[in-house]
Amino acid sequence: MQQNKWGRWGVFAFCAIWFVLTLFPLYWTLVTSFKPVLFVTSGPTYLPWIDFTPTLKPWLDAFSGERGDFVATFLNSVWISVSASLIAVILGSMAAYALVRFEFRVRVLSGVLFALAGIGTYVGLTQVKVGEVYAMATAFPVALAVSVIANRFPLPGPVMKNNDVVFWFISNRMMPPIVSAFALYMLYSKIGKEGMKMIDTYWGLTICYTAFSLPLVVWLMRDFFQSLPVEVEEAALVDDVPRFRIFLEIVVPMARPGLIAVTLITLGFVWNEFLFALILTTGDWQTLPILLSGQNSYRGDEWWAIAVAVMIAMLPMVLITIFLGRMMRSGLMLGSIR
Amino acid sequence: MAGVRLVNVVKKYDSTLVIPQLNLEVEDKEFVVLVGPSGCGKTTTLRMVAGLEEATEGQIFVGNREVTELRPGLRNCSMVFQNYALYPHMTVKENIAYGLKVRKTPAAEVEKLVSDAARILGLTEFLNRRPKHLSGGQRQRVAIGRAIVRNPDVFLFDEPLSNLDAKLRIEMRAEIKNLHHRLNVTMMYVTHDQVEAMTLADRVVVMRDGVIEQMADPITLYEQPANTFVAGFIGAPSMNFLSADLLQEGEVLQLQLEDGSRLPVPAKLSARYAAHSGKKVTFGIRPEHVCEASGESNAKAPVKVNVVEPLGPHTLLMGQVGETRFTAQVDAHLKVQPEESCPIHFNMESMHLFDPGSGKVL
Amino acid sequence: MAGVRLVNVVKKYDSTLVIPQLNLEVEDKEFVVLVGPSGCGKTTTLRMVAGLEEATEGQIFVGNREVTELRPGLRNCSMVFQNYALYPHMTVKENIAYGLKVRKTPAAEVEKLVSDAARILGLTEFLNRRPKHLSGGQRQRVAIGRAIVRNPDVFLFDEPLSNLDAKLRIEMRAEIKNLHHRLNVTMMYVTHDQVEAMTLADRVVVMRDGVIEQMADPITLYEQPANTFVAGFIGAPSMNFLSADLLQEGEVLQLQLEDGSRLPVPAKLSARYAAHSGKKVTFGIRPEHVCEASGESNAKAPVKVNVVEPLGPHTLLMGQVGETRFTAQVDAHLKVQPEESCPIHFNMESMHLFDPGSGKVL
Amino acid sequence: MKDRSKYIFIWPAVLVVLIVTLFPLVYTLNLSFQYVRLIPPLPPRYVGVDNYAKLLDQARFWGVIGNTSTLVFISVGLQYVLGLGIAMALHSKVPGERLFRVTFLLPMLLTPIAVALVWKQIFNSQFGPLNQIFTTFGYPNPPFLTEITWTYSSLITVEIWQWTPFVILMMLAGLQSLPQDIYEAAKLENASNWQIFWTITFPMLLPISVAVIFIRIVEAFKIIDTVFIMTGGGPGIATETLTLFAYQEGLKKFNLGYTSAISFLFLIFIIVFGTLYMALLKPQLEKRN
Amino acid sequence: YAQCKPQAGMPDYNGVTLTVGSQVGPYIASAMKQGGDSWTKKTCGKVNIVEFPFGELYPKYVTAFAAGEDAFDVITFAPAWTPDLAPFLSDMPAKMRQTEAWMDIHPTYRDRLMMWEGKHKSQTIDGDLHTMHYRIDLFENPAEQAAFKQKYGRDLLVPRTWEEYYEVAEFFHRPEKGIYGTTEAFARGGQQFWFFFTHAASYTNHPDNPGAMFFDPETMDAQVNNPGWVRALEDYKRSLALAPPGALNFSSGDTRQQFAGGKTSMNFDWGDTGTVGTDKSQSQIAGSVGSDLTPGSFEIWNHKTKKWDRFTRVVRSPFMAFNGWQAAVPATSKNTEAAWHYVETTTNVENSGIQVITGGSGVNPYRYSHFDSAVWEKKMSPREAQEYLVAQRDSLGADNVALDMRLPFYFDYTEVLEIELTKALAGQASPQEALDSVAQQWNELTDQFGRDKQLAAYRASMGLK
Ligand SMILES: Nc1ncnc2c1ncn2[C@@H]1O[C@H](COP(=O)(O)OP(=O)(O)OP(=O)(O)O)[C@@H](O)[C@H]1O
Ligand SMILES: Nc1ncnc2c1ncn2[C@@H]1O[C@H](COP(=O)(O)OP(=O)(O)OP(=O)(O)O)[C@@H](O)[C@H]1O
Ligand SMILES: [Mg+2]
Ligand SMILES: [Mg+2]
Repeated sequence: MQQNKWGRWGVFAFCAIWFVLTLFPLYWTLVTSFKPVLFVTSGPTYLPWIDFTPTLKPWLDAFSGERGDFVATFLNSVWISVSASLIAVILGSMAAYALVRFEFRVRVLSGVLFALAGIGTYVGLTQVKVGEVYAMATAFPVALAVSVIANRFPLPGPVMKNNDVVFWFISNRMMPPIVSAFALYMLYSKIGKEGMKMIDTYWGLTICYTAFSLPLVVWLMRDFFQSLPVEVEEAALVDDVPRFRIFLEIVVPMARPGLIAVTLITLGFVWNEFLFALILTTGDWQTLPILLSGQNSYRGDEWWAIAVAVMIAMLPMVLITIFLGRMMRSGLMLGSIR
Repeated sequence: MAGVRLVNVVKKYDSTLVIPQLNLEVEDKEFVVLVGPSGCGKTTTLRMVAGLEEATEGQIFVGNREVTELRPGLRNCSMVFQNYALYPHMTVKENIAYGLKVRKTPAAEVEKLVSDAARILGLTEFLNRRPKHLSGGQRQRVAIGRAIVRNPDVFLFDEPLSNLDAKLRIEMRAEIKNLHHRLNVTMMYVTHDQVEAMTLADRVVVMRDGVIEQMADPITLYEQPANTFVAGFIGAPSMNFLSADLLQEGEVLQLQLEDGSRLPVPAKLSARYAAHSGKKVTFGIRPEHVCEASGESNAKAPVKVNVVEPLGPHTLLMGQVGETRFTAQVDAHLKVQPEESCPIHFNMESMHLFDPGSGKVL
Repeated sequence: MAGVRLVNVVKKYDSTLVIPQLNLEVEDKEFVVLVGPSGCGKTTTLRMVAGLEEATEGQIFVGNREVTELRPGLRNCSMVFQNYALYPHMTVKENIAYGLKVRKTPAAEVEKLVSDAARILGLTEFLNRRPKHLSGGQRQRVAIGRAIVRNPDVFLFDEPLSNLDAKLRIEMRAEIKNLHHRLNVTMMYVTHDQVEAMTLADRVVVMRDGVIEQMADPITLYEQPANTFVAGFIGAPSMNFLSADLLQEGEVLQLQLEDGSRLPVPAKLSARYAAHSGKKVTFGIRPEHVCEASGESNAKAPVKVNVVEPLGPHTLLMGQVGETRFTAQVDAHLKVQPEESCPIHFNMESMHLFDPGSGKVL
Repeated sequence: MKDRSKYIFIWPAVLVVLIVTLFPLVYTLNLSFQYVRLIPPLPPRYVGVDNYAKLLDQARFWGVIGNTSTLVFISVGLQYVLGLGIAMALHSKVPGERLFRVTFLLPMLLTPIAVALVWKQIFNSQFGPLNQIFTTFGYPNPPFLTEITWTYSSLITVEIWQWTPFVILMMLAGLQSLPQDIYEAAKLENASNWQIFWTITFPMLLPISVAVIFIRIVEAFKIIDTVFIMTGGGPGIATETLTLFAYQEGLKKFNLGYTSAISFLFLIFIIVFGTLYMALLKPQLEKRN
Repeated sequence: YAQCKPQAGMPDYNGVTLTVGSQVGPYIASAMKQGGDSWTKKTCGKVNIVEFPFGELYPKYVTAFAAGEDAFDVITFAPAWTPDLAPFLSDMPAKMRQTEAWMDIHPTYRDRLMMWEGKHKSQTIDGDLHTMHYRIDLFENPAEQAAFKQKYGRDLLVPRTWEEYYEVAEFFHRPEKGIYGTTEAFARGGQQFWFFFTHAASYTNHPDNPGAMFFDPETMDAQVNNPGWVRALEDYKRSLALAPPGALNFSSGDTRQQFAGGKTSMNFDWGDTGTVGTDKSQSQIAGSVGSDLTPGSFEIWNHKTKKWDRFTRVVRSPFMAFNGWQAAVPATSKNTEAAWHYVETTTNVENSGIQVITGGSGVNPYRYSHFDSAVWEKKMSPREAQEYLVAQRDSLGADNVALDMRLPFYFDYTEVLEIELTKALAGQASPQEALDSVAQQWNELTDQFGRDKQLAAYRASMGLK
């Protein structure tokens, strides 16, 4: 309708302003990465060739390796974030699917039993001089078995349902990461002493990221699965298709837009994570954010170098965003299903 | 090939009792239709047979096998859903073949079965389309095709036509009927459209609140409803119910309506109803069993017309007899205006009498 | 109070032409129903009247006001949507009162209007429920209630009954008809169910591909369809169409069907069709205008029966005359089995003839 | 359905999360009752709830909670308002919507460190572009990162810049799931856009809004990189956040018992907050179920 | 494949790979790499430099040591951390200390900073102290000189005392022209307290009471709130007033850029201002960078007599801010011997000579041989090189050179200081209040960690017996 033409202009202006606000810092970084040092420290300049003479030096510096090994670090980041987010999305969407389609009941009392059995076994084993790691490795499955078996019985006390399970997943993101990271380092270190190197390994970091991405994946994917029509799956059930094939061959294709979006979001989170990467790596598997923060050295902010690092770290994310935007347009939120 | 038997089946959702107790036997190769108002438990019954819902109590048999605890895939039933439930990411061919592939049927056989099914259902030219690009009727046929290729013991249909428009519904109805003839297999069919029930069924099961009200072939259901519920549910427009007193006047049994009109009970029915004379009864008469009264009519009453609905071949008059709503189906050429009063003749051969308390037929 | 007028209205979505050119005049207080197959532009037309869609070209008038450029809120039309479009987060009362509140009607008046509407529609006891907890019919009534309280110039209905079950549909149909009488206001009603169209309309507009095929009162539409499209669309089951040669045999005009059967054209129609003798024509006859042939029938042909559908009062036979599909409505007591051949008598008074090329009536 | 396969679906995820998070949780809980200095190595000793008592008694801790809450609540509030506004603009198919949609998501996917570094440069009181703008309006060299009010505004700006996209993404999804026809119904009632927003859009989006705000608050409470890089917690300790405080105590001083206690208090705080939040909103949410 | 052959007289470290922890390059890391290349050529051992952000280096080392991880063969670190890290470090092999190269190292490093509790624990790889820098073009501009003389009644000279320093700074402070008096680092986490310490050294590093600047070396009572320190803080705040806008958020790197960008007439800083300021690609004032010792004072607080002692000449107390980077070999390393050999190679005369003149290596002079001006003149104008080297050498060799604080639980102490300092700078507390608070908290910390232990450590760090 024509009437609110002015309203539409207002909306457009609002978006345009936000657009400029969003892009300006990125543009600024881009031009800064081509600025000679002198132009960085003498007031703001915006337009290459007009305001200043662009130079490739900061880029050449970055790839010369003297500001850290960008190539190897970049590849580390790629491997780890791709594998961690893929694993997280696979496991997380499986769990999310189960939480949508099945009913779970976890008795609070069996959780208490888990704790008691775990601590009991651990303390008992360490008393008889079993190594810490082995004690833990025994206590964990024992406790798990005890609580799983206990859960079968109609124990008294409150019962947690699917929503509580989801909340449990989410709550794992509530803890400030500082201590978790340190504790995880201690755990990895102990495991390492028993011969399985975890610190500064591909698996050490991947497992950690998988675990901390899972809550988000479960939360987001649950919404997507909830909006899928259940009859389609029932049709397959009646057709004697095993659950797993239903999931893989029917549910996953139907939820594909959602899966892709969640994968990309997870990828973003892992790609950008700093603290765990810092603490759990020493050299071989360092990731980009660490290198990036290193550009902010005690020698002062060398904007041109920082800008290059930011651009390098940003590039894959820009591609991802464009991709994600596409997905959203092509009916991310279903609609095409029926 | 096998019939279906539900024995003392009870279904509760958490604490709400949806099906108090159900006993139902479907013969081998029979076409049974479940009808009933929304929420009466038709879908639930069907889903229990399919194994998509667990029976809280009781047993379910398919053929001679007890399947109560069996998972859906092993019951050898095929189900067609209201929303078709096609796999949106697969072509028609893949949709139909999917179940076979999962069961590792050899490719050549898959090919043959699919093309047979497609031919039967007239889908051959759409085999490579996706559901999105099919019309409602075509989608429905794909869903049926998917059910056919399994060669199941029992076909289950849950309101398969309710998403189609009126014309298509009539066409597909005929196709399903045809299919039953051709495949000669047990079918259970849920609908809340009584026309579908009447046209398709060997036997119709009328349900209300999880209880079977009557189970009979369509004509019986139409002509000899067991109670007011069934009488009102079967037939469109609904049967009219009028309160009346059954009076014995000499030889003649007569119905006195609330507005005072008197209607003689035909002689051949007198014997049946004589025992109830002197009682209050509910008099039931279908709209199609009345017509505009001519001079010689001996069983007539005035209808105050509210709405006139011309349907083409005939016209519906909706109005009141006394204070009670009344619908009459009259000849298309009768000119009546709303607010007029129109004398109506009752075809008393087709009358029904019910007990006003229990609603049971007398 | 006001009629609705569409003058040379054209509607394009991007580049697809949905309505090539439409002229339509709805009288004040008239009940006009738009029917037509899916996608023919009924909804689009209605939405253009409501102002929810802009007309690409042409003008729209409500009463004497041109509203072509006016925003929806100012046109004083109420619309009832196919999916009811109730506000899910509001109670029935809030739903009905919403429009009034928005217009800052004093609270006391809102209260009165809402309770009036609720009474008329039998919603009084549901006023504090949310739409989720209502049945389909109740929801529909809420949607209507919302439309009523505004006291609009024009009511627009977009397939309001298509989500209801058959029984409810019939009931609601009557209620809407009733409403029209009571409120005495212009109504435009979209449906693709021709029964609804026939029963409700003062005039029916039959559309195809954005073009009006015929516009007339229901009986005319049924008895004098302008072309094969309208003839086939109006009436259920559809009219049968058979190819025939119109032959003049002495005094008698005769139709020769493809299987060789000959059907005499009644004398009083001969004059009308005589001009076309010797030509190929399309012979149309409705299923309800045939019956099983008795011995003395002079206009009969054998029908090979495929499906038999007992409907209670009568039975449908679906089969073929020659190679052409044919449906016949016969007496309920006629016993026919599928695959049998059954001689059918044609009630030639009700025959129609069409030009096989253009489909126009002759 | 009794379907055993459900366990195959859920256990892998549960196991991974349990294995990785359980040890840190127990370890941290245990530490929080001890006095542990890693460097130079002193033998740890159990001190009961001393760490907690000390923390609760420490003005700096409360200051830090205040700072963090100020930052979080203001920025999440504004993120929500802006995010919802932008999502609605995008949803209304504003011209250029395709381009906007892609661009608006970008900041969310950038490393917070990078974002902070970039903005620190923009907020440079001398060489930064913002300074230039302020200067042309006659207010040279604003103390963007050195004066309390300015600093909070700057930090909040950055938080908004980076995380509004998340709100946009989620709210857009929410908007897309709203039925279209009720809007048309409301338009026919001649409701103004403003009325439509308050009576329809906002109430219908409430459930997803509640979830989005909650997630944002939980994540925002962990804010560290931005503050650390842009202000280092300054001026003074006026912008020191909980996680920054924990970082100083934990990774600078390796005062691990104390840090663990901070973490647990933090966890308790969030859980209490979450419970209150849900309790307050529950009546609102239940109304529509 | 062909086995690598070590050079004659060098040990064979084929198959050895050393992991060297360092901050993200180029500073220091590139020097370690240069040394590594050289070492590889000589011994066939390999060097893997792993780099971390400076701020994360300490936690990185500490976590590794605490967990007993064998993560590093060589670590590079700040001497301030020596007390914390020393328990985990191996001793320097004696034979490293019997070479000519050893004697070439300036004794301030060799005999004081490389030692902890009587043992040589680490090797200096970078010399660090604060020197002052000024703009020759401004100071020697006749118009400025005249104007200055007219205003203050004395010649415009390079300031020798802090009073002169502030006079000059005030004179050149012209915000409207975009020129400011001076600049220092004021940001928390931006090396602020070293700048403050440089001020404090001038007023509190009493020649008669060595090592009494931070704590009373007898009682371990904190000295930070004595009048000398208060005066230093007042000075430090004065600098803030004469600094460019936003200075409150400056780290040392910013001060360098400000100076090199021609925004200030003076600054003081580590040696980097000299190298950056004279580099045409980074500086607008290349050719005009003058250097000198940081200003001194006539008066120094005597903590024993609780009086200001007045001296007849200006006492210069150059401050060994940060004390320069150190390299050490953790005891957990499996290649201790090779690691020390690598450290020795990296810091030998030849390699460190290269590093010290390589821009961006971050290495500043710490050997006598580094002060050979011929090398420097390749990078700077002769005058700049001359002044730069003199300032560096004289600072290092000054009688009253002040050592930086090194203490166990270093970050506990500095955190308190940083917080209070920032408060004082932001005007939330007066200098006296702020420093009183620091002193009180320092004393509490000392008590908490054990006064005797801390005292012993402090005395060791100050080279007191
Ligand atoms: N999952 C469920 N949880 C609780 N109640 C349910 C559930 N599914 C169905 N019901 C209830 O069980 C009753 C029977 O439902 P069912 O779907 O079998 O009805 P129906 O006869 O198929 O109705 P319709 O014609 O509307 O499809 C209804 O009252 C319904 O509300
Ligand atoms: N927003 C749109 N963009 C493009 N084409 C549209 C749009 N809306 C409707 N159409 C097309 O316009 C034509 C008429 O649509 P309309 O909805 O008016 O049909 P209808 O007669 O109401 O059909 P139905 O009975 O299925 O509701 C259809 O071919 C449809 O595909
Ligand atoms: Mg159902
Ligand atoms: Mg429509």
